[in-house]
Amino acid sequence: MPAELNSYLLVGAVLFVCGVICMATKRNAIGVLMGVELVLNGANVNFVAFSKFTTLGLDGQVFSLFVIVLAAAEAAVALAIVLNFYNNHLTVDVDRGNKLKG
Amino acid sequence: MFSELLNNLIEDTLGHGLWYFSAELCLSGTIVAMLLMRLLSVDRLLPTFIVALIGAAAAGGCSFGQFADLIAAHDTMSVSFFGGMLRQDLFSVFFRVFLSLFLILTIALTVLTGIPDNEDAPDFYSMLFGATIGMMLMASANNLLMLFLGVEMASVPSYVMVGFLKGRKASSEASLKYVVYGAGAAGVMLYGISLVAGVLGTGDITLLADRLRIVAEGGNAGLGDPEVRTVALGVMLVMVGLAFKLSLVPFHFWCPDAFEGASAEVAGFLSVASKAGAFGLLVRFCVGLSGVPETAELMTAFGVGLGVIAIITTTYGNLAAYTQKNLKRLLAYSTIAHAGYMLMAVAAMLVMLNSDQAPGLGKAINYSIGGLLYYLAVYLFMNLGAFAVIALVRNYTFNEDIDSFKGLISQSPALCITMLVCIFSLIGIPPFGGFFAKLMIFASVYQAAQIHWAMYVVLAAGAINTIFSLFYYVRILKAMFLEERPADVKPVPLPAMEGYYVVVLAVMVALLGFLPQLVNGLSSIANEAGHAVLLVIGG
Amino acid sequence: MVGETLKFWLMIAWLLPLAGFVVEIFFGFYSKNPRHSKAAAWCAVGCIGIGFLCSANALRIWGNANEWCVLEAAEHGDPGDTQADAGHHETDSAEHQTAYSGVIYTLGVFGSLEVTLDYYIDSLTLVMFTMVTLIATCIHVFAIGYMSDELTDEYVDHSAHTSDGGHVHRPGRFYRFFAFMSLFCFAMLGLVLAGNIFQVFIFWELVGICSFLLIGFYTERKTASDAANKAFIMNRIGDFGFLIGLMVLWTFFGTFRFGDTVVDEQVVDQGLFSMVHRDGTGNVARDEVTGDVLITDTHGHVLTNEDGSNRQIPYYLLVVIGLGIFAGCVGKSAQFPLQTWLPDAMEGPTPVSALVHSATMVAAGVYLAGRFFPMFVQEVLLTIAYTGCITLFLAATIAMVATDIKKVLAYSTISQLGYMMLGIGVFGWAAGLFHLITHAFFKSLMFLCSGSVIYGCHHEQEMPKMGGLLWKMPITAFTMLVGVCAISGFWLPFGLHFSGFHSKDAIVASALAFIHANPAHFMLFLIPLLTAGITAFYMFRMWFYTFVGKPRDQHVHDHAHESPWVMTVPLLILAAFAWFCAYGGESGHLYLMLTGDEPSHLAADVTAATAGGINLPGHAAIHAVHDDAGRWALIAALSGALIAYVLYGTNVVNVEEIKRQLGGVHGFLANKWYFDDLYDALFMKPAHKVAAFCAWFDGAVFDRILHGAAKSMIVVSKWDRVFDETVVDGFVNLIASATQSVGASLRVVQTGRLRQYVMFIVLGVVALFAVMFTTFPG
Amino acid sequence: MNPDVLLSAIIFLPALGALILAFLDSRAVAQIRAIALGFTVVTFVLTLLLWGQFKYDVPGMQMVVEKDWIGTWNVFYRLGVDGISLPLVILTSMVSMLAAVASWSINKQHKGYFILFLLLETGMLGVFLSLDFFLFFVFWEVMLLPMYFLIGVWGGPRREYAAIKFFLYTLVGGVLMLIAMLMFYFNSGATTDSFNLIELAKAASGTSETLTKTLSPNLQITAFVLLFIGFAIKLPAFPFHTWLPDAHVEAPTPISMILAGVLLKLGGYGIIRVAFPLCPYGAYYAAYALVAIGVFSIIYGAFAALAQTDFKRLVAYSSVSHMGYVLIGLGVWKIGEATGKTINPDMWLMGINGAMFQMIAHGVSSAGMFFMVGVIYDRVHHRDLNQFGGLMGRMPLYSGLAAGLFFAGLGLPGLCGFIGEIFVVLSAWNYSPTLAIVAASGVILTAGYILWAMQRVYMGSEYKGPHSEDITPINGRELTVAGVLLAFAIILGVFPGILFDMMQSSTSALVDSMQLGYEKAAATLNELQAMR
Repeated sequence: MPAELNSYLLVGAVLFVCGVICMATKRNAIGVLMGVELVLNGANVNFVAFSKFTTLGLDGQVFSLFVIVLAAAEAAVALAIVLNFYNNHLTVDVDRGNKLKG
Repeated sequence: MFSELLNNLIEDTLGHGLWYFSAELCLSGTIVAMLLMRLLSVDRLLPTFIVALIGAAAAGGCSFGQFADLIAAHDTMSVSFFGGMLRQDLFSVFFRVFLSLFLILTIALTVLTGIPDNEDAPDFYSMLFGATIGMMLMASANNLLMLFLGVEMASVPSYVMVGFLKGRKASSEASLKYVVYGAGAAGVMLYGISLVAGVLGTGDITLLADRLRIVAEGGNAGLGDPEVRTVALGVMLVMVGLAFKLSLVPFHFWCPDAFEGASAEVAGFLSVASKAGAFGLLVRFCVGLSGVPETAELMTAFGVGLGVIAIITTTYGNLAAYTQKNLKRLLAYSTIAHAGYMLMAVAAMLVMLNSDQAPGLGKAINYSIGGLLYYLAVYLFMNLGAFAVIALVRNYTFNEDIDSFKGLISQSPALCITMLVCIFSLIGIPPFGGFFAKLMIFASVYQAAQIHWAMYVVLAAGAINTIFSLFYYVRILKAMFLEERPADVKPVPLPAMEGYYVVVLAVMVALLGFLPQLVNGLSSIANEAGHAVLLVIGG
Repeated sequence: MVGETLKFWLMIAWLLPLAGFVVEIFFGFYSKNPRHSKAAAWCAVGCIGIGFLCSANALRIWGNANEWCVLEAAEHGDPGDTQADAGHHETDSAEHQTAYSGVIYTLGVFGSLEVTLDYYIDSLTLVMFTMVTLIATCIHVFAIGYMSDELTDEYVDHSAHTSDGGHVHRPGRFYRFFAFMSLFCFAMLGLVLAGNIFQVFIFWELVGICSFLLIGFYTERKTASDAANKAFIMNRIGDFGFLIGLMVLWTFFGTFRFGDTVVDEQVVDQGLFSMVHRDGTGNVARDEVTGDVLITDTHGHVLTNEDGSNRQIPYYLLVVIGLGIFAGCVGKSAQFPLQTWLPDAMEGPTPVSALVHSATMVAAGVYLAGRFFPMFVQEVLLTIAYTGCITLFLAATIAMVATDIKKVLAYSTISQLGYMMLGIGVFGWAAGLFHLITHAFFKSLMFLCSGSVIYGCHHEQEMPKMGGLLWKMPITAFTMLVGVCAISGFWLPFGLHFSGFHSKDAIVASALAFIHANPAHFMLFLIPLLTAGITAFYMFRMWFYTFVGKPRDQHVHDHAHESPWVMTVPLLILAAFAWFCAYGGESGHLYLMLTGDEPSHLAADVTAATAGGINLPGHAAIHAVHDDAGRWALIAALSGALIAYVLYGTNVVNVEEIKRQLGGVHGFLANKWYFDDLYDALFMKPAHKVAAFCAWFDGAVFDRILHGAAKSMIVVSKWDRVFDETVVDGFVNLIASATQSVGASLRVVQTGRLRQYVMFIVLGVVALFAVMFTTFPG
Repeated sequence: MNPDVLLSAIIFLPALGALILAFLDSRAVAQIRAIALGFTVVTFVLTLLLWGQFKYDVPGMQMVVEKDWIGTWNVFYRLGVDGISLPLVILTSMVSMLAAVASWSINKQHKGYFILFLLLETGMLGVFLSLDFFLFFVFWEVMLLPMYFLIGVWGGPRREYAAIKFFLYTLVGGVLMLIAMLMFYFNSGATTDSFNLIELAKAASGTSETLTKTLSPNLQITAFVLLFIGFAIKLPAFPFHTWLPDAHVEAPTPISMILAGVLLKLGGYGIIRVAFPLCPYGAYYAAYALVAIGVFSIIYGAFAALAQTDFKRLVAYSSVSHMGYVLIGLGVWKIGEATGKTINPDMWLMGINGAMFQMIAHGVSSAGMFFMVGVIYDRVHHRDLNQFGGLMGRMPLYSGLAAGLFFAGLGLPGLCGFIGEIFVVLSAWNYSPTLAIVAASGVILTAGYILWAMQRVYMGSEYKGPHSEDITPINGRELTVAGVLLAFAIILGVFPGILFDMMQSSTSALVDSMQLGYEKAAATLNELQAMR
């Protein structure tokens, strides 16, 4: 693999880690969802980079396109669910959702 | 050249692609139809569930047609279509038939229990159908992209269905947890896919092993090689996503909460269908990675690792179920445990497939996948039966706790007998289907144990867990049969239709245990399907 | 042919009481008026009476068939005329067959092994049969009178108390008594007829259970059921030894049969007695290298295994066989150290004591020792002799101080059984069995007399409350006197000696001959001799106590009366036999009949030291000291009787004073040498302790292991907070608490906090990654 | 009757009865009882018919039925009968019939009770008649369901605990057996005969024409241990016995009869039908353990019985003690180191026969004892041994019959218990004198606890417990049950040849094939050693 690839991959990895940390630490549901987006985009960076530097070729681009679309759809559904949560709990603090446990 | 490409594409699509995809198309069409109906207010005249049933039946019919084609052709085939995105073989057809049948049964259950009401029905069924399409895609995925799409497609509607009881706090909480967890897992998986696809330079699952060999050619095929290491990391991250779908420990946390928050019908659907799809995907993924001698050692280790995860999952599921009072939650843990049992089959398959004796073990490997499929088939009926009973009882007692089942035998024997059969089958006691399924899995684990000693541990864990599981299952039986019905619990007067419904499920569970035609037929088809999925690596 | 005929008659005699039992128990229970009918009794008497006639007939047929050769061969004991023939030779003269054996039916066949019910008929069998049926008939008739107060709907048992202090009232159980008696007769006759040692064991147990039923006849009395249990369990201890003997026997000989099965003059199945070959010195044939005992065929040729090696059995195992079988005899015949059950067995009705616990069942031990004699090696015989010697002395001393009339007789029985054992042990085979027969007559007579006394005194058994009954019940008193004289062994002119004189004389003579040959064992002569005196003493003490002197309890005396004829006639018959049955002594018919089938190696007059360092006295040696021994014994008996007369027949000495002077000894004896307490402390208490431990172990340890696994898991999972919250009833609580607690602690993981869940994804990934890179190949 | 039909009819007739009962009105108690009893009686008659068609001189299986069942897994519907299973089949149908009569005392949910009861009978008969390992296992586990409910619903105060304990133990045994089953299946090549018990047995002794492969000697040991634990739990042998006292005590009387009379025999039958012939080397390897466990069970059970104050518990522990003889009889297999031949094979044959006889005898006597405890329990509703007494006077007929049955348990000659015990013990010295002596000492303890119990219950001056007024004489129904059992006890005790003749050719064949199996395994081991 060419050396330049590694720097892209590093960016992707940083995005990924940031996203994961965001998901695990944010109490606000919207913040959590943003973390998800970061993770997905970290992967997207990888795809695009790979498509450029490896035999993956155009497939990588297609991958990232699909991911972007899916991320939007998923975000829509997630936001709807957050809204629903807000309707019931009057908060979007994910820590308040702790009735279901054990 | 472009026209040639286009022509090929059109031929590929129209020639067989559309037929192969007909079940999914039927479902998609039904979704559109249902949504249109509400738009046009036709749903006041024609209840939505009828359209849904027709759609599901059509999908079932198409799947069955494909199935009949395959059986009639007598030769095992495996072709990719839609530009290599999906794969058509007996394995995927098996899942289509399986999922359509399950869809029909679920719709019937929702009709009987009255969830959802007429207003929400198109939405609900759309979600249901969407999720089913996703699961079918998972089972026939031939590309890492389809792997991700399938998972997402199955997951996203599921998030909504879990939160479908809109006014309920628990429901919204469950769906929030599910969506966040699911999204997180999907993200992790996607990152893993990017690594795998990138390093190996292809998205085609069937090529993975070959590419891995090429990648590893320079150095050794161990983890010392940085590229192999990256692939291994990627595979592991993909596994995290699948583990989430399969609710394997330690990625199972969503499962009890989501099941408790969701209605029993949805929980039943999720417990069986999404698991089925995920297992289909897992098998394809694992097969795609296998079959190359250079990586055999690595993949055997992977198989053993899956076996360890299976042990942990089963044990965890069974133990955690002990103290549950909410039946849905209890069954959620039971689902986790059963995922562990089924994972044992995959582990066994991996170990056998990557041993140097693999050519001699052909049948055994088929049978390990066959056992998994058989298990899924039986699991469909027994788990759905159990959830159906819970849903029906809930409709009268407005309660899903084990206490509301006390002394139920005095009021509705049909429900109790069904529950009894399902539970005995879940424990794995003959002559019910669950026993046969479990036997097949143990058998393949035993055979794998001839190759790698660690599988003996898996076998022992499976055996011990059978006994662990006894306690909490029997608690349900005890409540239903051995205790008096408390005075303050509302009676459960069961209408005939509902009784028939559950009894049919119970009868199926029982017949899958000893009716020779059924057991023979299903197990041989399952084995054939197991064979079919291996065709891509020349198995 | 003769064998078949004999078998036919004896089988009738044997099975009739069984039929009687079935009829009595069924008709007794289902007839309209079971409480008042004597039908059961007459049925029982009829069965056993016909049985007697059949046995007598069989005896006649047997005698005619061999032309009474055994009686003619009066001088057959001449030294040197016996060629040392192997084992138990069939007859003393070749042309006369005296022993017949064969198969009744098969219990099971396992390859070459076969377990059957056989018959073995020789002179001993026939004499025993006749004796048992005769005595049993008399006792049955006697019991009709004795048990007649059971003929009521409302029997008041004065010895059994209810919790409110009253007496137990119950319907009479006349028919049941006779049913049990019939069953006993069946079992006893089966024991005598048995043609193999296994069959002996079967009937051995059956007589035991009949004894259990009869001792516990008054089930309402705690003492009775205790005594019954004690009797059975004590016997079982002996049977344990018996069983070990059987096991060894079976393993090494592969057969249980006594005699050879002969078809057309060919031995088709070899019996035990011919498998152990004896040489001229009475020693068994042994392998010269290993020292093991060789197993031979009828003609003394060594048998071989399939692989061609000689069949043999280690000598010590032959000793084990003998000791094992003898252990059974010890239990059954109440020999030391298992003697304690017999006195307690007196809880049964007196006819039972007369039949079961004096004349027949307890003598079965002696009978078996005699029957199995050919298999006994010298060490075993010496053990038998010493056991008998200890027993006869021990029991006699206790009898001296016993006050219950039946207990005196019971100890006397033990003591006399000891004599018989001694006789057999010192090679006086015929003497021991001779005494068995005579003792059966006079002891059953005395028991019946005591029964008559008890009946006449309205169930008073304590001698201190009797006295002066001589003219109140003269027949009883004088028949009893005959019995007392007989057991004491008194001599009368004109050969009218009491039977006991002959038989005891024979035993003492054997003992004397034995110690002449083996001076080291002189106790085997001195103690019996001394005890002969003690016997006379306690017997006359009993007689004087009961029948002469002043009445000590006026109430008892006033109401005493002679018994009705059904009771006195049997007394008279038995008295006649007790006096004269041994007429002629060792030239008399009874003795000759008995010795007709004496194991041949006894006759050889050998004094060379044998395997156990024992010198065998032969017939001639015994004969030589016969007169001396007789004199000594008579002197001892007479002095014993004289002392008894002085102490109890006259008033010259104050008995109480003596008793006080010898308080320690008296207490020791009155407490039966403390055997009961000893056994209680040694066996009963530990057994119950062990039992309690086992039960505790089961509940506490096994279940605790499961529960304990639980506990340990709880300790492991210390982070478990909510364990106690979950109370799930039933089993889960108990056995599953292990897994449950783990399950409960798993709940803690499932916190319900979303962020933690996501955190777990991260942790999971990292953990898996770490695991992968540390364990997977590099 | 055509054997194909006959065997299947015997197995499934009770199940058919259960099906018919399911459609009856649950209030028609009299009809339900009558139909259930009718089906058990017909089944019993059919087993007698089976006996009539049975040929004594055939050493192997007779009336073999072989039908396809689950072809993909080479599972067949194989039935057959030989001298080892026939007596147990007859015992099962007889005890079931008597237990059905005894079930009149059941006083709630009659319909469910009799349905489960009949299903249980089907399961038991199925185990005894099946020749396919898989089928065997299926029937084995089928018994679990009815038994769980029969104890759990109709049992005593601690019924739930007892029921689940029973469930747990049986399931553990079942799982172990399942693993062993897989071992046999795959190591014999997963062919059509790989679940065939007969062919597997032949393969183990090297005489099979269809199966060439089987377990290696070392694997035989593993398989034997797995199977043995599975069967020992049912037997039950120390230390797997603790389910038994609880289950027996809590179960209703008829179910206790079946538990003791039939279910325990399944363990012994499993050993003799499956564990022994399929792994002869394993059996030989573990023989000493078998005998030692048997001996220990005898002594331990007897001591534990001695300490009980609950009448039924006492009888339950007596079962532990009595079934110990079965293990001894089966295990007394001694092979000469030098020759590789069985020493005194006839002794071992006798042990096996004795063990089989002991199973039947115990089936009769313990069923009888449990029934007798049940009779008195129905009247006074307690089982405290210290609160009985004087029943001999109050219920003379009952006490007489009970004495007979208890004596049968005590091992009194002339009754069935004696023959089995004594034959087993007699065969034991050849194997190990020490163990034989300890086993023989059981006779003392047995006499101790049985007589002591009888004394406390039947003798004594008066009844000491509650409900004295309810003590009524035994009724005709109870008399029938007890009478039949006692009659069987006497017949078997006096003419044991009836059974021995039935078993002889089969047990001899077993001994021969075990010897062959050992030789084959020894040869294999030698080869391995030579290769090294």
